Amino acid sequence: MEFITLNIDGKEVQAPKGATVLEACRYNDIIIPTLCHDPELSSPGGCRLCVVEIEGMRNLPPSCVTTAGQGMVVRTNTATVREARKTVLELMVANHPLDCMVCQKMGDCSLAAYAYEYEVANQPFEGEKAQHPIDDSNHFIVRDMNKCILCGKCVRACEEIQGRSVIDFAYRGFNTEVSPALLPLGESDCVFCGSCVAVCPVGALTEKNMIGKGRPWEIRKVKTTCNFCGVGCNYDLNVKDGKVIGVTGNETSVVNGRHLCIKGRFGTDFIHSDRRITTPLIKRDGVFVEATWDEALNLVAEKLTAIKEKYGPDSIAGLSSARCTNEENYLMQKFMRAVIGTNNVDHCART
Amino acid sequence: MAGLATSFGSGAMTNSINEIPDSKVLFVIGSNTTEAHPIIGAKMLQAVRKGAQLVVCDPRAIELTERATLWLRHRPGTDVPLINGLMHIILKEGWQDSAFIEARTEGFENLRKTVANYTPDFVAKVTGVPQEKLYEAARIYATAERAQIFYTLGITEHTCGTDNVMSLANLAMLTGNMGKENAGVNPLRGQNNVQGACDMGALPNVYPGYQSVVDPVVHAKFEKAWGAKLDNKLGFMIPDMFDGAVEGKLRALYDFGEDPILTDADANHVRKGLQSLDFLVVQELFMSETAKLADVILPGASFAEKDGTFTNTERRVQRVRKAIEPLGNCKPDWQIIMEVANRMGGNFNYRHPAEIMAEIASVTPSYAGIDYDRIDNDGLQWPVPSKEHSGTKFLHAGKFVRGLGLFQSIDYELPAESPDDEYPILLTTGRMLYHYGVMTRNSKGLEAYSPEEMAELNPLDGANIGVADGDYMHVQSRRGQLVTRVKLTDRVPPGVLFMTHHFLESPVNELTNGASDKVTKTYEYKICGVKISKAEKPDWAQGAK
Amino acid sequence: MNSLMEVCCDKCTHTPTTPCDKYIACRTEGPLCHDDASCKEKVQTRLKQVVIAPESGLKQVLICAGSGCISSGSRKVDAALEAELAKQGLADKVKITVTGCHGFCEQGPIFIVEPEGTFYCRVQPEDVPELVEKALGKGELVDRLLYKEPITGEKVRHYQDIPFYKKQQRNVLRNCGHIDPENMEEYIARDGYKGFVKALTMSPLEVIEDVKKSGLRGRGGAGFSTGQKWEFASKSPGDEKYVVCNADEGDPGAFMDRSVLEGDPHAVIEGMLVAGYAIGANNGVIYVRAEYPLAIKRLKVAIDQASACGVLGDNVLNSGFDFHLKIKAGAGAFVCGEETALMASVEGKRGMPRVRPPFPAVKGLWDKPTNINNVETYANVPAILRRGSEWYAGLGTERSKGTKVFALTGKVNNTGLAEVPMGVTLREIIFDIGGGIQNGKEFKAVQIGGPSGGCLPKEMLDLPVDYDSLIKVGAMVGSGGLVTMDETTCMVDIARFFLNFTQKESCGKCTPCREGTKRMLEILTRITKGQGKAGDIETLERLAKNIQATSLCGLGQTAPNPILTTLKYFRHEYEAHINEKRCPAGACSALLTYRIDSEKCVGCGACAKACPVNCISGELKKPYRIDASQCIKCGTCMDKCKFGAVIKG
Amino acid sequence: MSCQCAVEDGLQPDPKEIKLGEILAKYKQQKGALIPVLQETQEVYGYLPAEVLRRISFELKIPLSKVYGVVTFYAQFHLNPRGRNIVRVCLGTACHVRGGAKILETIQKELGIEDGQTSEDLRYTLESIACIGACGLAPVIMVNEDTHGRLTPDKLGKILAQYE
Repeated sequence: MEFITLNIDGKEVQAPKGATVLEACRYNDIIIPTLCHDPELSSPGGCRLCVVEIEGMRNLPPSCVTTAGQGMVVRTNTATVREARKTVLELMVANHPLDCMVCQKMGDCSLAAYAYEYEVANQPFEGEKAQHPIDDSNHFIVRDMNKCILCGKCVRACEEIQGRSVIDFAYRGFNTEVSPALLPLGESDCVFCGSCVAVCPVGALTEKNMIGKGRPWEIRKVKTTCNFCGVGCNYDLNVKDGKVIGVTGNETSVVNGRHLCIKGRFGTDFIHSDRRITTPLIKRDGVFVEATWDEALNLVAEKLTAIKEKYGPDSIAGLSSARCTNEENYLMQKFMRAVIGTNNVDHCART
Repeated sequence: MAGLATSFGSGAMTNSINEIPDSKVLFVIGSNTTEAHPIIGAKMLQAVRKGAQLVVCDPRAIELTERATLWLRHRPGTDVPLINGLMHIILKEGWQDSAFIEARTEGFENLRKTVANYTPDFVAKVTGVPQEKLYEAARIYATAERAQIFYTLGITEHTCGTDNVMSLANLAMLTGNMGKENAGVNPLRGQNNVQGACDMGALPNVYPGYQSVVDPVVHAKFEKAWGAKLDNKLGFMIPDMFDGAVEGKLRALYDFGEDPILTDADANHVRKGLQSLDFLVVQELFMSETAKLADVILPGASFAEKDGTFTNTERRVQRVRKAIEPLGNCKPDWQIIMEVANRMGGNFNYRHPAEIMAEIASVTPSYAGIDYDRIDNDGLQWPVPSKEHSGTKFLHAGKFVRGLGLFQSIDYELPAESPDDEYPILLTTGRMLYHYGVMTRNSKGLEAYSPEEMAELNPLDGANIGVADGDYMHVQSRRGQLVTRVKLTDRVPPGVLFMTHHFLESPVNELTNGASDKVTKTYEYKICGVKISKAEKPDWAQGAK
Repeated sequence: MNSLMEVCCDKCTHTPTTPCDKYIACRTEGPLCHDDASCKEKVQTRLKQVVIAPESGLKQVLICAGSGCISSGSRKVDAALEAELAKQGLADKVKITVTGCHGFCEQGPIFIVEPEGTFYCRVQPEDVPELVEKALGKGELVDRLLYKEPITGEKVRHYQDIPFYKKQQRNVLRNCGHIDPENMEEYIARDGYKGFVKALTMSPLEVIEDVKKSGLRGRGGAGFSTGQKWEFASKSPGDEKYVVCNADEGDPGAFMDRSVLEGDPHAVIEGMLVAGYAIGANNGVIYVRAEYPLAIKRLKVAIDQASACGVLGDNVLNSGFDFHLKIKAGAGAFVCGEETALMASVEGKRGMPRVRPPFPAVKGLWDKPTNINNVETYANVPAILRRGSEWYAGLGTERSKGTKVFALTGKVNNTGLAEVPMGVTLREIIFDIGGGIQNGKEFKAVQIGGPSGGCLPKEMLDLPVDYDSLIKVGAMVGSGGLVTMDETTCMVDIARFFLNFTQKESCGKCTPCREGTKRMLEILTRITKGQGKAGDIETLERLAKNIQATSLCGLGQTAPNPILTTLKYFRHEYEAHINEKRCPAGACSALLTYRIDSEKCVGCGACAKACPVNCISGELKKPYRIDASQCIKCGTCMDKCKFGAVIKG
Repeated sequence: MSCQCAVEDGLQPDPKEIKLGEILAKYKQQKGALIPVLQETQEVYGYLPAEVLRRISFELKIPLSKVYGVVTFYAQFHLNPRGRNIVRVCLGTACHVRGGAKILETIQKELGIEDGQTSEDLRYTLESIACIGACGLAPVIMVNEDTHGRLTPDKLGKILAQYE
């Protein structure tokens, strides 16, 4: 990799050639606030929060879309820059509901975090606020466009990650909103992958199943592998009080990043289904009766032993499962082969 | 899998998922990827967005066909003539990679002779694909610098499934699209751990790592490793099990969480087999159709309640982590098996799945370098022959696993059952986005969103039997019958009915044919004949919108 | 021969498929490929019919059919004229030419009799018989229809003697009002396409060098060097390039591009041809506002005619150069005047600007290298080629060369288009050409450069109008709108008006423009309603400064200019609104009170009858009074009172 | 996507739909065709009905959200039926300083509708517009294609009455 040298905040630093000023800053652990930027998506340079001063350039260029140049002199933290950023944040806050205490995003909201950092006043400007009805038309995603800061990450995720473009910007100027065409999301072509929710920096898009279920600081996240199809997406199970309350993407997932499909993101509530069998059952006179583990396991061992003795090991077969873990499949076949003594083991799809 | 194993020496996906977005040509056949493997489907769409050419072969109009550069709408069951036809054109135009064929393959002359008969004219007639589209597809695929093939059950779930797979292997080898990034043959595995279950030897012919049970060296190795006397003949495959049960050869079955009544073809035959058993143990989360027939049900734990690993379709072994304690009295499945084994004289003493993985690594060369520490973050793609090895992104680089790639000469065979006068409609089955297998019916959100089967039928066929969009109809095959709701759509051509296997109220495998592939014994889920007629709204649907 | 565009005889082989490189010169000097006296005769005879020579004894009437004159009824005038000429047997003697805009819309419909150049204005159909009889038949003057100088009251006979025209130097507008824009032969007869033919004899790099030397700068906004812009596009690697004409003239108060498109469309086409040749582009797009249907129509006609004779298309004039031109109609978004937004719109997307760099010269339309200039810029190009870059560079000032068209509107006597050399003063434009302020009121300010420009006070009247002088005082040439204001115009209200415009036209992509213009507008609106608070001015200044510094495109970056300049030059008006709840100009209705001067009131009751809220009462023949608590300040009473008895303040 | 086209239902094909088909056929192969297609379609229908947008999206292979985004971005496009006569009041700078606001106010009163609204009998749609470019005649309005300049409030009634 080729490197260039530039001066950021008075220090000579190196950055990979071709990097943006933002990337150069991050490469050198210099913090720049961003809202519309996402390393996985294209950069529109729209929120203007990441502005910096660059010698020889007019105005305050946004670092996310300005290419770092050899010898460039960049200042990221001057009074001018801080005031510009604060103004941008004030303008966003002025058009944002301040119901943070009941917002699902509380504790995980980028706008709130930056507003706090830049000491934005509570009601910076009086005036009109966006008035959109909340789109609650589907089972999975709640869209509260009054909280939207129009960073457009959801629009780009839908287009660039999902390849679908179910949502886009509609109207213009102060009336701009992110919207599916003509109808609420529930009646659109949305496939509810939730990638839009995954990238939303504020409370505009939230997972319906998680509303009211827990605050970020109460939740333990456990990274695991999805148990549906063969793609092998990783994600975080969100656990509170010993219960899985939902799923969120985990950007360290090598196959899928933060992105999931409807089943992975919204389908894991089967774990706590009241239809789960939670105790061993033995069928007596055609009816299942609850049993202890010892009763059930002893019965299984006795029956299988008897059949093996009477008809030989090949009269017993094991139907393993493509849904279970490697370790379990290994034990299953080892059990059939080493304990029962047969190669009668197979599982569903052997394609 | 057997098909690719024969051609290449290994049956797994040759390339990696994250190669897809940067691919230039994607050739997708028999795979409704955006619904069955949504994240891979999305990556295909990303590639298209970046300018990749996408060729899709599918009898049904699916999301991918809408986005494709070229859509070949071939008749169900005509994959072999279609692929042979493409190879015919490639050879005729001189688009083959002769250097690759020369250096890396054998059996080319046989192939050449066979495909010589598959003239564009003949292939167009058999498949229903116009000749110019055949030419265009052959050109796009063969003249690309690199091209990848993707397929799923639309290719394999046929009586000629192995033939279909080997045809695709032929196509890839013919054009040298093998053994490098963005070029290969990629079966997308259905379930989360179907790759792992195969890798672990949950198959009647191989031990873990595809080591043959009839190979004396292997046999000796495992007898030593496990300290037990092992059988050295092939075991039953699934269809054999149900046949054997009906015949009385099989007396007991230990079912580890599968629901063959709903998911295997010809459900009545399966049910009959299960009912013939002396003893049926089912380890399950839910009261499945199969569990209802059990003598004992052992409550397993869901993936959130246990530690372990899954191996995904690109051979990546990844961690499953315990997030919560097992519900109620449930136990992780590995513990249950262990306890049963130990009650029958086994000596299974694992305190944690990590210890099982250590044993797996010790007996499985392709997993030799895997342990929980190493796979903690990103997993590892097998083969991982040693602790120092960083895994394998794509297979067959420089050399096929079997040495030379083997061209197979494949001829077209008719499906086991084609539509006829009595059963005039061709039933084909598949998956949909909103459910997975039969388990997601227990997710409240998904169930509310997609509560019942919506069988896809062409409006012309709908008009013939007088059903409107949203009506119910009766579907009958030689093996069984059901009632389903109907969606009239030109996604399916006239004469074809499409259903999924997610809904027990409309159990499609009551209808499907139990005939199976001669090698893998995979059922022919994709083709059978049925007849249809209008039905009243059934009792189970009274709550439906 | 009925048109110069016809071939003289069979020997002429020029067609779009077998083009001849001498085609243009051949139209006026021909034939050039063969010697034939009768052919020459035919061409010269036709030429005299196209450009009426004084000795011919023929007369020509130029009737303006620009949008302004059409709405004043000019199409009825030319219909009447045609009928009347036939009636009086003069049809053979008089040629009617329906022209584009003369730029003196105030006086429309305009009716000029050539070759002597007598200027009649505000002509209505009922005036036609008299004009035909006297002016065309007998060669007499129709005095009552002559232009009357507003200040002196003097009648002016000749077009060129009218002060409005006298001080102008018409280069871009030279054909506007003088030719039939829907007839290509008239353009060619007046040296049309000769600049392009000249360019074809040069190498593309020489053409660029020439344009650079001329000093021409973009006429649409920031005033970037046109030659340099072409050079960037020329050097940018790419097999496919585009030339785009920005005809999305959206600044309220500017209409010069419209007049050029309606009056002389071939000049724009010729300029684009030269640009295409220079940078190596084979395709051009003209993006025209949808609100300009007539311009679109005339452009279409011009493109069709140019294509039909092989001036557009493949292998233009046998030069080996292909050039195809398309029109794209805008769909109603001011921001599409920004070049990146314009290209997004041509591509069928939302017209949202994108970050530059990459500049269009590198990555423009369809991601290909693209040169984009506006209408007036392209229209300057033919003369630069034809008359030479030295000639052009001799006009104007050191750093602002050539002439610029200004649209003079507002409270000025002569509204219309004024083309002057760069560097003349505001005073010359507003007072000498514009004839001063209407109704004897006092000049207060001029908004120059549209919503992105600034408001300049009377102290600035002697400022030379050029790119750099204006930037220094916080305004800009922009597209060249000059809106004059008198003492009755409130400067806070003007700032509010411009902010209302930019706020409505903000695309919404970047935060400062989308949210910030809204907040500034709200504050200004409050101030004009008498609800201003201490601190409002400071808030406006802080917002303005940060919006300028952080907005994505020119629309946002310049949106605060009207506020900043009015604050700079008229801060006391803001203070009066906020602190004293008073509008010094008497324009902000919320801050006004209406009362009736009992001295002047005759008690006719007209005001009371007209009052929509019935808050005026009184007895007939006695002074009426207004109940201020009920008054909605609509001003109807004041309009109705014939005695000037209603006073606001 | 299932197509419920009129021919299948055995109904007379709608002449507007035929026209739309022609427009789509003309532009289908051109890049950047969306805006001209919408413009010509609006000429046919008077506005842009939802089902028409769906068809345009499908035929041009442009996601519906993007079509919708474009339609709502540009002032020229309308999602609801419009009046037979479109009254556009210029509020450009020149008109503003010469009393454009008053003209708008008067027309609003005259027609009983606000800026952007359509009268119930679909006779008029009233809009304000940034600048018509006829500043020399300020204040100006446009009714359909006709420009009326040098207006005063009392002239308006007569002008509007001309348009049925």
